[in-house]
Amino acid sequence: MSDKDILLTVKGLRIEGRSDDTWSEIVKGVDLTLHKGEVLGLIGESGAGKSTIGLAAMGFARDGCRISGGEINFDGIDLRAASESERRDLRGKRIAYVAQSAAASFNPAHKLIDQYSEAPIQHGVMGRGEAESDAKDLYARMQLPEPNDIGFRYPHQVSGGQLQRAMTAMAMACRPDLIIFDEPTTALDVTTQIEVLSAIRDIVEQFDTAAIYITHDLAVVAQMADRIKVLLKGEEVEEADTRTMLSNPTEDYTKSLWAVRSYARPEQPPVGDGTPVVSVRNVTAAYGITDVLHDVSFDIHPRRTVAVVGESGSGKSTTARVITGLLPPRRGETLFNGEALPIDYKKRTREQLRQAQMIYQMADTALNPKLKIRELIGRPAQMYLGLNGKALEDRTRDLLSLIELEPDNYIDRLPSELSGGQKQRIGIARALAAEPQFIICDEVTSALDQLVAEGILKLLDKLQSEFSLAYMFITHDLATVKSIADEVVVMKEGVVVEQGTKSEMFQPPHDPYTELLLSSVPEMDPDWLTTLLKERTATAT
Amino acid sequence: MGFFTGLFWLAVAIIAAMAAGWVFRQAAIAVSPKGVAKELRTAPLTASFGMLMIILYILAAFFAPVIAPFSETEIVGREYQAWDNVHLLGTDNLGRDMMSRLIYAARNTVGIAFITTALAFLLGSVLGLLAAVVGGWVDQLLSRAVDVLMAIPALIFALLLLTIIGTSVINMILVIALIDSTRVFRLARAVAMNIVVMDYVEAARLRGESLWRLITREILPNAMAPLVAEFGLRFCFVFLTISALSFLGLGIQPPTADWGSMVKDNATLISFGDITPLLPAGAIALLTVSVNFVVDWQLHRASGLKE
Amino acid sequence: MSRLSGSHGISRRGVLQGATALGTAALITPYGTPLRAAPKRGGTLRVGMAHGSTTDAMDPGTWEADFMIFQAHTRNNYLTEIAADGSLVPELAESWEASADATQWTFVLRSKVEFHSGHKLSAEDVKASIEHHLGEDSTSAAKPIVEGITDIKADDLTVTFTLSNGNADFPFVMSDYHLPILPAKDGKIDPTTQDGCGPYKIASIEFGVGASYVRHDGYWKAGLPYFDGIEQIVIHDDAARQNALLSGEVDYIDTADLNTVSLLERSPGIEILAVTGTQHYGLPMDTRAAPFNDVNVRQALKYSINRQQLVDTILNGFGSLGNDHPIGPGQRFFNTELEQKAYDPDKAKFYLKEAGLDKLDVDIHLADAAFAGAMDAGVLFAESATAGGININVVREPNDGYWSNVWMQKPFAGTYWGGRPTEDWMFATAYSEGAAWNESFWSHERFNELLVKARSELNDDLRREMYFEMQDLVANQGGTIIPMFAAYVGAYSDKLAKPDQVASNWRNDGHRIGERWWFA
Amino acid sequence: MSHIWSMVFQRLALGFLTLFIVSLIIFGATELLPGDFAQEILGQSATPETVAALREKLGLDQPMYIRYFGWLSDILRGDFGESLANGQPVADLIGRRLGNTLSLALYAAAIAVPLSLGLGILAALFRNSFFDRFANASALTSISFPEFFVAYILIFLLAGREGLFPSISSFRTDPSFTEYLHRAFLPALTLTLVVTAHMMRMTRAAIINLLASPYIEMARLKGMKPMRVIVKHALPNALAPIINVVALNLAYLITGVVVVEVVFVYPGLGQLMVDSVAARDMPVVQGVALIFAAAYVLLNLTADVLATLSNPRLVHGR
Repeated sequence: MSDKDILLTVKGLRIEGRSDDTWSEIVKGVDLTLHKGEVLGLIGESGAGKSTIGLAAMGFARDGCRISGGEINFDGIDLRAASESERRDLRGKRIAYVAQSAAASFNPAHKLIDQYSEAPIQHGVMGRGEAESDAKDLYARMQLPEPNDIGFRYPHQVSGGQLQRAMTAMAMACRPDLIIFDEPTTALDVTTQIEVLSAIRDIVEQFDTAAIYITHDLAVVAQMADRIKVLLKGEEVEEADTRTMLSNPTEDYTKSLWAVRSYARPEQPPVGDGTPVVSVRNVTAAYGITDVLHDVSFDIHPRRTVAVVGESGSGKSTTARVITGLLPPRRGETLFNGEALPIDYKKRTREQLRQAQMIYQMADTALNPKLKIRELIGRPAQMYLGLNGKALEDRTRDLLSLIELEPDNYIDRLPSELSGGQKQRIGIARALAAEPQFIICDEVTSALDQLVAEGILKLLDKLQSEFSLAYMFITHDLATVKSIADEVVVMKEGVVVEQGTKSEMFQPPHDPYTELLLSSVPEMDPDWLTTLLKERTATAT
Repeated sequence: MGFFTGLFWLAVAIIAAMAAGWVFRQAAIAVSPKGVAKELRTAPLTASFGMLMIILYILAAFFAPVIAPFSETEIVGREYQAWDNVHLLGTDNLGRDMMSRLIYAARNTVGIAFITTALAFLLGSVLGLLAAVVGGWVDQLLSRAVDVLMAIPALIFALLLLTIIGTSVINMILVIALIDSTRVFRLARAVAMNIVVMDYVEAARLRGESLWRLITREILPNAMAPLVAEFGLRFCFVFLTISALSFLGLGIQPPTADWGSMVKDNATLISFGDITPLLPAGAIALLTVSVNFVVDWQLHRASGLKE
Repeated sequence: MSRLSGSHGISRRGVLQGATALGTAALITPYGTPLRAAPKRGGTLRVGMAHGSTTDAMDPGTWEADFMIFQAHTRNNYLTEIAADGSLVPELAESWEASADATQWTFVLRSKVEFHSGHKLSAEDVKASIEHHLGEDSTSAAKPIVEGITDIKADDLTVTFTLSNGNADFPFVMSDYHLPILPAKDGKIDPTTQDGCGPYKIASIEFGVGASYVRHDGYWKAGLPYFDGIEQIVIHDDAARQNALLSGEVDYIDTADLNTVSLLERSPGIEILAVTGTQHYGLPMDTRAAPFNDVNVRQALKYSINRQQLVDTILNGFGSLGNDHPIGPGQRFFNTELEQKAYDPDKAKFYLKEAGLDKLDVDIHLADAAFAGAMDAGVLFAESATAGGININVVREPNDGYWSNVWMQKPFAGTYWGGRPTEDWMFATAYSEGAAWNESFWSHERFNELLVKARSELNDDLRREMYFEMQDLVANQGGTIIPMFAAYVGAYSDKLAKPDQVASNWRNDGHRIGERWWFA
Repeated sequence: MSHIWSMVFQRLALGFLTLFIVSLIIFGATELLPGDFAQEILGQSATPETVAALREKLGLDQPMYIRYFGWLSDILRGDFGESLANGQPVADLIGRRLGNTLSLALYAAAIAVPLSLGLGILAALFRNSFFDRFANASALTSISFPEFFVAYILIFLLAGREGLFPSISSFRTDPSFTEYLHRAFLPALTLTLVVTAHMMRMTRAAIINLLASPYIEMARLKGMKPMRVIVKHALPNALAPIINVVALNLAYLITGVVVVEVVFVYPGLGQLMVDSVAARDMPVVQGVALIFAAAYVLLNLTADVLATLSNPRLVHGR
């Protein structure tokens, strides 16, 4: 590729963000070059500054951020020197953006096709009629169902995967030279992710559009990008073409990213007399009048981890709500150590409540933001174990040590003064404080970066052996299942489709749905998607 | 010409107010402990000015007998004397010193408004939070009852109740607090509704926490920001309600000075271009604006919006 | 608001026997007053009134406030009229005659008086109009005034009233605003009728809002009235009413805010109209209740009030000092020898000591409904009383319901009286033992004895002596502090012209501004 | 759409219940007021006989519950009864005044709503600019003055001797439309100043609240102009709270303006209510209270329906 093919050059880009009154650098001198029709993958953990860089490529800084240094040159236009209206003229027309959550990024008040047409009409590229027929054409190319009608729906009437494709179509509306994809598939289920990935890849190839593809998922970026740039805390770690990067990373940080995928714990042998700690028996439950769980049964034995796997809407969280008593089932029951629990948590004894604890997905909303760590952790110990004064203080400190946080440093902090991983550790400590036999972990790692998630998994593992805990581990991520589970329960649309030990589950033959799930997990192979799609087409015909 | 001089003085007033706000902020940052100082640094000039004014009002209210040149009720001259060296702001319709009454009124008006608002909040927010947490028929019953009370125009309802039970200060406080508490209830319930669905509340429920603890430890601290903001607004509306009641003949007992009745007593002067009645009205307005500036700032911080 | 009419300096002459000549003279130069310039006809008078409620009604038996009373005199005529100079003159009655014991009164009506509807005035109309207020089931507020009538005979243009007891003041009674002459049909009046035989016809009326009138072309008083029509507008708020006058929205306001009346006076084109008559403000104490049952306490309080300050401040000088009795200085038997009480804390202390007290704490219950400025008056009273060792706590009562819940219910409250045209009427109404409105519940043997005696006494010198003593008794033994006589203060645009003498028995030139004033 | 109808129906039923309870409360409160109609109307001239006669004539001597149920059964037949004071049908009394009250509310709303929405949108657009702060501070100042005082100042400024507008809006004959606009301008302006701040601040807050939404960022990243972002993208989603606050203020304009009526001599319902309470004229008090409560209930219902209609999620099912 020659220099005259260069579409975008970024040199020494510095971006500052404001917290309270002070500005601090969040992007610290990043260079970037993008040729026409090329796809660049930006990868890094949260806080790496990848989205910020992506937006800066449009000459855009979010509220509370400012571009403080460097050059941004798009096709001969200096974006930093350009006036706001010149930049506005580029956006949507020559540089388009595809956001992480299409459901949140489509305006709920307008129909899809109106939102599609807005940029072409406002930028004077097309008239209304032309834009509409163009939209239908692109919807068809994006393999959306009923492409002629789907545009006349409101966003809430269209599923997540379809919305993401509609958004990509919308980005294509003015046939831009560059599209910024900001984690477009992160919020999707694995099976949906494949459809969206392939649709995006096709359309970018068809129109020979250059793209910056931002993600934290290596396996995904491997399918999409020609080159990959790894970022850490606003600085470049390394950059190479995709295959080189995958096969031969040079930096330690990159290697550590790669390594996470390989953490796995050996399956634990069953313990005890065979009485399960928790036994879910023929549970059917409903929200309102629609049944969402159908005859669900499984057991969880002491010191074992049962992973409940499924995509969104499969009923895995609902099962947890039934066990905790938040959602009394229509039929069926939950046994605890062989005894039936009252189906409504309000009727359970304090002892019964103590024995089963829960750790939530979003540590942000699971911890009262106005309470200090001392009270957050100490409260269950005070309530259930009657500890007070010095004993409570000691116990709280012990718990903090257990979750590997320095007590003196953390005991008087508020949740807002902690990082995401630390908050999740507090959630774990709070559950431990009750000294339970059984803990429900509801997607505890899915909001975390991979390295942090790994730390949490290791901690949970350690605590399990130390306190003989039984875990019910709710997740949609098969990699997590592989790392931590002893047994697996696969759910789909409120029904258990398959269950067994981990080794059984990951060995063929599979239930067809399990097979689909397993095969949809992206692999660290640049050809994986191509191969998979070929295989699927082959089996279909 | 008049218009431009007016504009000029308006600009001067705004600049002076902002300068005062800036000086106050610098001073406050200097004397405050670190945590508070950090918060203060985020205060815009309007909010700093507001805080300065609120503090001045509180000081005036506390030290009224020390600051005021004359007594609250003493007749010290002819009625409607012009401003001079002795009576800085002239005298009122009975020949009492305007300045002294303004200062004493700060104590009465602010005091009564504060107690009333506090009571309204106690009643309204406790019931509102309860309705949100317990839900079900308790919520239905309370919400419907509040709907009914709100369907009766506030001023007329106050008039009716005060005529029945008599217009002592205590009764006035109780009646206005009752009527205001319906508005607080609605807000408290709405805010709490958003909080009760949070995971940490669910966790507390699953832990078996008592209703009282749920409300006071888990929900109330997180509902404080909007409630405090509403407190500021309600606090100001209480003055206005009192002054409207004074207008309709039911206000604070004379000779107690309060801004609302002072406006009413002197209002006819405005027809003759005398600005004396502007002073108590200005006192109400200045405090309201100040409180709202501070409330705005707090709300802005609570909303977490950066810019 | 005002209860019953009052007037000072009513001449007894012509009361016992109405003179036709006086009535006809009135046609040539109204009320015998020389005019500066000949009145002109034309223009619509716009009047802003401080009172008027949506609950007003056409029924004369319910009239109580200025809005309806003004309406009454604008639309109606009465048998007799109190002229601007305070004398009683005939109106619809051409002349009248009393029997020797004053129990039978015969009125001869004018002929050719026409109602707005074209109905011709006859004695039947008078009979029906008065009978409306009589009888067991009468709900009229005027019932107590006409109670003594036992029989009415109507014959063409002659009406004869028979009274249970002799009443020399009966022709005065017939000028009462409750007693307009309305057209009768089948021996009864329709109390909701808008017909009348006064100077103006009602074009429209909306209670609590206003009324408009047009000239009654067939009015019997030749050349009257001067205005083509009248707009009567209710403006409750003082400031709004004043603004309306200042901005030329109205030509006349019946009540001016006393606080700012001096400023109003200085405004270009605005004139103030102030007349003092029998209207007085009082603070009655329940003489049965402690501590007011001790005359020394009452005297102490009477010396603790700074009357001059009240007149200056509450009335802004528009009024005169009161001396704790209800007889105005212009009245015939006003006691000129009685010493005027003044503010004297030492005397207050002295009387307190006499009562065996060295300090006194009392509550006074007031609302501005008692009289304009009552709250302020209470505050001033409390201020001045402290010097004499008396601590007065002013309790603000709601205006609403003041007359039923506070007045004559609380031991120390406020009151006002429009006054009565005669000393006897006034004393009998509010000071005699057992009278319904004896607001201080005062019972004084000597006073009650004198009251009855004076009523039947024909010798003026003896009567004067008795009324003097009664004024002294009320002032120094009685239970009501009467600190001031208040003027009626209104204001008008200088586009209006008024006769030289303006009546003082009521506001608004005896509420007859519509037929007495004109546009200059 | 059917769920909207069922909501309307449900709310109407609740509304009727509310009206019923309001009538009970008002009746009870009026009963508790010291003094009764007969005493009040005869006032200082009352004698025991005339009071008793008047009570009997008007049926006030009957027990409270009989009078209430009598009134209630009349109301259910659509008969508001007659004023105790002057025998005029309450429906007529209220009808005339209701027209006046509604026109004034409409007049004020016609100025205030567009003004506050416009200012709110501009304040959101230029947030934290001088304009924003100035608009905010002046709006706050205008609600910080007692209503009657705002009225006096407007009269002083705009209705002097050579004033542009009349200081009293009392009109005895049916005015022409333009005459009405002229005569009622000052009360409408006073009310505008009273309600604008609230609506403006809510508009601003509701819009700014949404500005952090991903779809707003999306609109900006599509190169839309700031004004278009606010009006086309933020405003439609901010409608629900704005409609609610507008409804609340409209209810206030109908039910809460007695002070303004007094100052400008505007013959509206508030004055009628206050007068009737003072005279204990029960049928009128009840009638007006019902109208007020009904206005509040209906406006809230309308607001909820409109807010629902403004949200495609609630109008178009999945």
